[in-house]
Amino acid sequence: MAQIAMATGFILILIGLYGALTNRNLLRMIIGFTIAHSGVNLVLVAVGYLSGRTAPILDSAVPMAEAAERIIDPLPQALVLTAIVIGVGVTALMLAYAYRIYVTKGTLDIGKCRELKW
Amino acid sequence: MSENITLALSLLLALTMIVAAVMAVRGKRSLPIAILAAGLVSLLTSVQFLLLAAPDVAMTEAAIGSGLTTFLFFFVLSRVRGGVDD
Amino acid sequence: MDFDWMKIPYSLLTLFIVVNYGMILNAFIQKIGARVGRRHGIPIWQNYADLIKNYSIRSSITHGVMFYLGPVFRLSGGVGLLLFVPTIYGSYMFSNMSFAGDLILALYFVFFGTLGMALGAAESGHPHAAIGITRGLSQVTAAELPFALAVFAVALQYQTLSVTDIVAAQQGSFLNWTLFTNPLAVTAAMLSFLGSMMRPPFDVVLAPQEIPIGPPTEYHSSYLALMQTNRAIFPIAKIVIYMNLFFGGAASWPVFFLKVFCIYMISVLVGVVFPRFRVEQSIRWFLIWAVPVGILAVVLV
Amino acid sequence: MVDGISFIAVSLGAAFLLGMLRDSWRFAAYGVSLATLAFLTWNAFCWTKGFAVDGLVPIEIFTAGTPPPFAVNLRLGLTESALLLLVHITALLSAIYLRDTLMQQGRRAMSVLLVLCMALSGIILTRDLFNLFVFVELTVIASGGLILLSQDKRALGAGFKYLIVSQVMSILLLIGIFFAYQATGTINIDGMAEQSALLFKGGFLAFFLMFMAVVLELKPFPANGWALDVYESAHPAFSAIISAAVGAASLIALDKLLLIAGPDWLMLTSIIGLITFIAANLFGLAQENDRRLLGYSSVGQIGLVMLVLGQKDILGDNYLFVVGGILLAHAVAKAGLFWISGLVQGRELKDWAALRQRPLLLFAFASFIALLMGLPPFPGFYAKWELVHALAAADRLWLLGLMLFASLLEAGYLFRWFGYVIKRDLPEQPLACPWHKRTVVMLALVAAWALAYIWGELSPHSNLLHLLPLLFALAFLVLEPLPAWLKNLLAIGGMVVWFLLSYPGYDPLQLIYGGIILIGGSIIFLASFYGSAQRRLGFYPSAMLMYAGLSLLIVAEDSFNFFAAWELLTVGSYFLILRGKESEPHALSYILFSLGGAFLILAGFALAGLGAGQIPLARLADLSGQTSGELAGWVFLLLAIGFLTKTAAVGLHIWLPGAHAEAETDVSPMVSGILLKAGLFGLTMLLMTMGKQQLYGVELTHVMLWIGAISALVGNLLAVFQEDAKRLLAYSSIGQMGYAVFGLAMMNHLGWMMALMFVINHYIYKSMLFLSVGGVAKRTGTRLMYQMGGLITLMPLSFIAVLIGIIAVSGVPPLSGFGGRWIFYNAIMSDEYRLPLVIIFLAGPIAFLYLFRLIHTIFLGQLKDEHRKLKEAPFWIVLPQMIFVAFLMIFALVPGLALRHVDVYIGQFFAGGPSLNWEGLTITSQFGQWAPIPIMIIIGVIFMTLFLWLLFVNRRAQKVKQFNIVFAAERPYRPETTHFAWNFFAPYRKALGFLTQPLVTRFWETLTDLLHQLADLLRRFYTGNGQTYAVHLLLFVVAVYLLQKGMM
Amino acid sequence: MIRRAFVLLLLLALGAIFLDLLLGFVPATELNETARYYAERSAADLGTANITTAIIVTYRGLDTLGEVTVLFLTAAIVGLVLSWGRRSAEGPQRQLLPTGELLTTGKNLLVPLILLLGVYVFVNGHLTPGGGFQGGAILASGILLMLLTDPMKRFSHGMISAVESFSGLVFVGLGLLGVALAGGFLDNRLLPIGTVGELFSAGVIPIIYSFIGLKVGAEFSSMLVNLSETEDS
Repeated sequence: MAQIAMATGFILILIGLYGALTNRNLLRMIIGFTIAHSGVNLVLVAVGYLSGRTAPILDSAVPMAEAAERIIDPLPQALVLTAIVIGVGVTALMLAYAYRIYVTKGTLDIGKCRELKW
Repeated sequence: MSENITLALSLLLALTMIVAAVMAVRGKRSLPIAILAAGLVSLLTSVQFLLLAAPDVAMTEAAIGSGLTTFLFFFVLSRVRGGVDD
Repeated sequence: MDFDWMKIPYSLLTLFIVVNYGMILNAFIQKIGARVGRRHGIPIWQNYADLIKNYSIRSSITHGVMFYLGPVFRLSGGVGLLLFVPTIYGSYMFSNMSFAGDLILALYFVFFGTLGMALGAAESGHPHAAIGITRGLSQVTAAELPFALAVFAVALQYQTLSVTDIVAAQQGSFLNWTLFTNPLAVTAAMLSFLGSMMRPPFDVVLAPQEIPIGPPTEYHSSYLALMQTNRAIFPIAKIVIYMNLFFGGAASWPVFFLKVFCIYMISVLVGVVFPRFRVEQSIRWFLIWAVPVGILAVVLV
Repeated sequence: MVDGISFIAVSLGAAFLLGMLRDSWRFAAYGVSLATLAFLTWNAFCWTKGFAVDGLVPIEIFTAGTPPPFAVNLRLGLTESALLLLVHITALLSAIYLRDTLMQQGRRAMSVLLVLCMALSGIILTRDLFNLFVFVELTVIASGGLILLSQDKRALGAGFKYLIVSQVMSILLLIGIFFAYQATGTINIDGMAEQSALLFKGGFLAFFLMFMAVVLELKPFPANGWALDVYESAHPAFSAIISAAVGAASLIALDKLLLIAGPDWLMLTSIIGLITFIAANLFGLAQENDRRLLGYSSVGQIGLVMLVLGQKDILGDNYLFVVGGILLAHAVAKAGLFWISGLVQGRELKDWAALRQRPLLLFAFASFIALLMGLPPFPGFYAKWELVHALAAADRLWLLGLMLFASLLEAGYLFRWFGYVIKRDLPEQPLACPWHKRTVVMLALVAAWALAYIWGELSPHSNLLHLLPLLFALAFLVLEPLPAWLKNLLAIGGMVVWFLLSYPGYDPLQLIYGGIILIGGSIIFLASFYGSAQRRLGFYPSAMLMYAGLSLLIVAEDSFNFFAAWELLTVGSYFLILRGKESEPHALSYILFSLGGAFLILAGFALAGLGAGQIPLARLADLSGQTSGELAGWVFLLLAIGFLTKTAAVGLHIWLPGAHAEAETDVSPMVSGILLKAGLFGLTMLLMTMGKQQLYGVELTHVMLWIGAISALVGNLLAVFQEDAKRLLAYSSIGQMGYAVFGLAMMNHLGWMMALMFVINHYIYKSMLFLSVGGVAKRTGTRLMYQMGGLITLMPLSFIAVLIGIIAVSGVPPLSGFGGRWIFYNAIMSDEYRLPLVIIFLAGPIAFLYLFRLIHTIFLGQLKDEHRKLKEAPFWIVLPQMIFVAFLMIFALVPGLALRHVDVYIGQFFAGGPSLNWEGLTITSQFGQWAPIPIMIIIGVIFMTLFLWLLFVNRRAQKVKQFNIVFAAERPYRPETTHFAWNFFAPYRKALGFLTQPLVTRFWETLTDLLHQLADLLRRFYTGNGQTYAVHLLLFVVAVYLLQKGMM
Repeated sequence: MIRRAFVLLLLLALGAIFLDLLLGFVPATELNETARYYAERSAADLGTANITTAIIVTYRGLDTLGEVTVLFLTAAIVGLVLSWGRRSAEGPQRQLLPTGELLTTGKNLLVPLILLLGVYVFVNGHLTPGGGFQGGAILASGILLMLLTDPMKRFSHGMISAVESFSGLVFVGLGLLGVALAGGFLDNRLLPIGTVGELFSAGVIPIIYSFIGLKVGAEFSSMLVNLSETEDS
């Protein structure tokens, strides 16, 4: 189960990176990165998964005393949550950049942003 | 849910996600479709999170990763119509 | 330090003998050259006549201080060279001023006159003078090298730089002469000797046959006279060094005359036979023929 | 001093507070931002002071009231606080610098800046991996925002490229962190370090990914194209922050990771750093854009620090000292340079010539360059010293060599740039110089010098800024506004006083060198009174720096002080040489050769240190006894080549002619007559301590003999064919130094005497000749000899100086040059190597040629029409020449005055060998004798007699113009046509010209061309495409992966 | 094409690294020490039922602070970037299609509900899945809906910004209060932790999480609003 999710995650990362590195359109590149991010998050959550356990929320089903035996590792989840938000932040920033580039250059082609080189 | 069903579901999800992801990154499709496909990947990821017993993450991914992000994309897309040269 | 004032008259005596000998020898040699060329040649006293004429000539002009000093340098060089080397071995009277220095002093003092001459000639403002100087200096750098090597070889051989000691080491039999104990060094030195005597085939510097050319171009009257005096002294002074280093020195004046004459004749004979080299040719010649011999001499000592 | 959490909470709070302000209250917002940054700067300063001075122990900051590893914890110690200080001070100054931009962009831009500070503080403080990730991402985003502040539209593309690669990095980092957590059960850095065995059992890859991500943040080659684009296009104040603060923070992140990694990963880090350092500096060579160049330099410097981080295992207690020295030097210098670049309008390197309008800025620029290069007294110098010693002690010589090589490349472009600034035409656009920006630069300047002082204090060796001569030299910076004559007077006074103070402590050898340097130097300074109506900005500090270095060199007792003095004199002389009109390329090649030589010396000392941080120079003597194998030989070789670079031995000589010839009139004698002696002094010191050494069975002094001989030949030969008078003299110096080296290498008593004789003689006559030729050149306006001629009547005093000079140089009796030759012959008599002598013999007479040429073509022959009204050289240039003439005479008469004591002194080292007897008027050796005074008298008497005689017979001689000649029976009509001067020794060129083929020049030119072309070719690899950069990044990851797999 | 192939090749190599990771991955069967601590102690110490929330808001509050700052930063930068667009107008104004009646009505009905839901989610963050971020996102989607239905609607930037900043300040302020009054920065035990499972429990966690929610909502809204307004340039 965790392995499947993890494998999927890795494949998504690769697909996302492929998209980001081969498409010349800025928006498509950003799409590629969001997919890669989803993949990363999937991998990360899968890392913390313990087969046969439940979410780290204490309620009647999971009393405090049994928590250690019943729940999965909560830390990766907390971290992934942060990672997701950060990912969105970066995506938004990239989108803002794409928009600016479009406004100043009239194109979204990454190949046209090459005044700086060497 | 029994173990097997979860597994099967998980596999199915995985396959769908990969297909959607490929759709999103292949340059042939139009941009809105690509964005939607990416959103779909994100959404399916959040389902996967649920299966992995991570409801908090699932909610976040669904609300932020797939929802808001997709909207951000569309907002920008609508501003740069002319620049979409594919 | 107490200086023996008698050295001054003694030295002047040496000088006097050498000047006269040089004059006659020069004339004699010119005569030989002429005879070889089937000409009559100059009379033996011609040089005296020239000298007197030039000293007394009145239409002298000067181009400036250095022009004035050039011949002075030149002659000082010749006289000094002579005086810094003992002329007659074993004779206090004719040991001249050799207490002031050793072989090295003599070796480097050779350049004093050359340099002064070059300066004076250059001041004359005549382009031919300058051309002559460049030729002379170029040639001398190559010609001096085998000599320096030979000197070094000899100094190494006798483990001394003192001329007197070197001569002393060659006494006894003529087989003790460096000529026989170190033939390589002598060969190198003699090859160099040819070059430094301003005789054919190395006489392009002066080029006496052509119309005025070479360093002394602009010199005349008493300037020229000084140089002529030097021309009498300088070769002899140089030969004295060769003689002392390679040919056992001279213990008395007759031996001295003889040896100097013989050594001088070497260059004359060669000069009569060979045509003139251009400067770069002579440089190459020295480097190819003389220098290796000198190197061998140094290495094999 | 406020709690450490304030670094995060206060700036963040302020950033949020800015959001509450109205958009129009810009002054208030700006005030809040500045106040926050100032407060945090103060706080960081207090902490730093607390840790450094008051001995506080590092404090742990727990958050959430829970101990680590369960909650995030922070640690604040000396390193952290120092870096915090760096970050905040850079940000504060940049904020001041950015005043107009920030005011225009409003509170949002300011809050981005504050958040960036907070993020960097977080990186520095945190001890938690994921927290590190969060702050790294914050940094990326904040940087991405600040890049947008640039007016430059290209910044958009650059920023986007930055975001692309940081996306890839964050993916790697996240995956790495999670797998590492999974393997060790903790996410705390210290916790993971304890568990590192567990981590590496299964989690090699996890660590690898984290490691790569952090390394990539440090812009390693080749995955750094984006960084260069950012540096080039971002606002300079922001580039200053990236380069200084972000770089520093990323380095500490790497340091934290290395804590986990253990020793296996250290070398990898070093290799990555090294490759980056080399590549960046190589590419810098081909760069003409200033900010991009600064970018390359930043990348390179960070690479260097990475290299040092990887050497943690061998640096021991010095780790922080070395890392800190290099890092802080880089940070201050780079921030300063970026700030200056905001003042300069043009974007090409040569546009920086505008800095000349503001001497203070120019000084700042020079200081920053020196700071970057690690020249003394700046911290990089101390740090590199320790680093090199540690590397040598650990036998990591390849690392050492490559690092020094790359430093040399760096010197190549930095000093080329400096040359542009000093020498190129002022650009049309003036400096844009509002006071607040200038103040910021000045504060960086102050920081630079403060660091220099602090590092000097921290250094286990002496603090160079406590050295009186150096301080005296620096004092001239302050005295710059004074008129030149006063400064000149002070300089002379200072040198004389210093000599009087220190000569009782000198041994005879030092006395000779000290006399030449200090007294000789003051005499040359007399010439500087000429033209002292102007202020001659920069002349006195440079000259005094050189003299300070020289005078410290001769008294140095340990390797550290020796090397420091060596660098000081090199730098000082470089500035001096650069002052010449056309000297830009020559000064560059001078400094490059010198630094190359200096690096060899450094390496040599390091090898000789055997693990000790410095050694007394005398200890070099024990080296061959202490070590086995070839070590002593290598030390000897390195040091000798280093010193031979300074004496311009053949092969390493090509810098000299230009440098000496193009220098100013009074500078040429300094750099020729005095500076060259530094190399000889070094060789003397080396030979005196180490004696003869062998390497693979080759006797090294024997090799040196050959080098000396060939230098003598080549120098003289090349001098013959020069048309430029000063070049001729310069080449002649090469020959003269060849003689001296030859003498030293003979390794016998008389050889050394000869060398010392040359030292003295060369100083006198070369100074004299350079002055007279310089005076002539000043009057005629040219240095080409064939354009002169016949100046003897117009400039008689100069002529006399040259005449005396050439007689002395050529070694013709009776002047002192002969003494040198005489000792030389005596010396070679007892030497067993004879072949090199042949070459020396050949070289001897050649000197004649060029000397004659010098005097003839300038002073003799026909006077040119346009020179008819020339006057004698200026009084102040003639005066020292006359002093030198007197010196020469005295030295010719009584050489024993100077040489007797040193003869005895040297005798100690060659016990039993032949020596000289100085009794009476005659100097005798075992082979011969030499009586200078009688020689002088005899020659004088003969000469005067003949002269008077000639005067008598010629008393009616009529003075006529030189032009009044009979030119092959034709009357010449123009003087020019009768002055035979050009290509003077044509026949000689025909015969021996083949020996003067510029093989060496061609070799070095080919080498530099190759490097440049390589740089130009390889940098095209940075295509400017963001995706390509990301591909590079992946390539890098894969390559390192394979490399590390292979290594482990 | 070569480029694609090259990228593909590199990614395959990267994939190999990932595969290595995947194959070397051994799922844990027991909670490790850190996780066990959280499982056993968070409820007792902090009084939260949702352990993830405890970690996010308290144990790793510093991360969360950073996370919030990321959004703050992004919002600020997006504002910065887009504000230039507004200044330098380019191109003719586009005519907008009027929105339909249905959508407007739907909006009027839905927006309050959505906002309420958002508030609920973050107020209950310490008890149930979800919290400030999710709630904030839901709030923002309410705003989004308003934007979609009425593109001409003007939101007060000052208002959004003030909410955002104020929430941030409260967050930081509460954190600092923790230093002063409790065990350290962001210690939640400023207030009594109460009984696990109740709304008013877990110290300041609900308060902080609520402000996080407000802040996140404001930040997303600010981004969206900024983006939507650029159109009318």
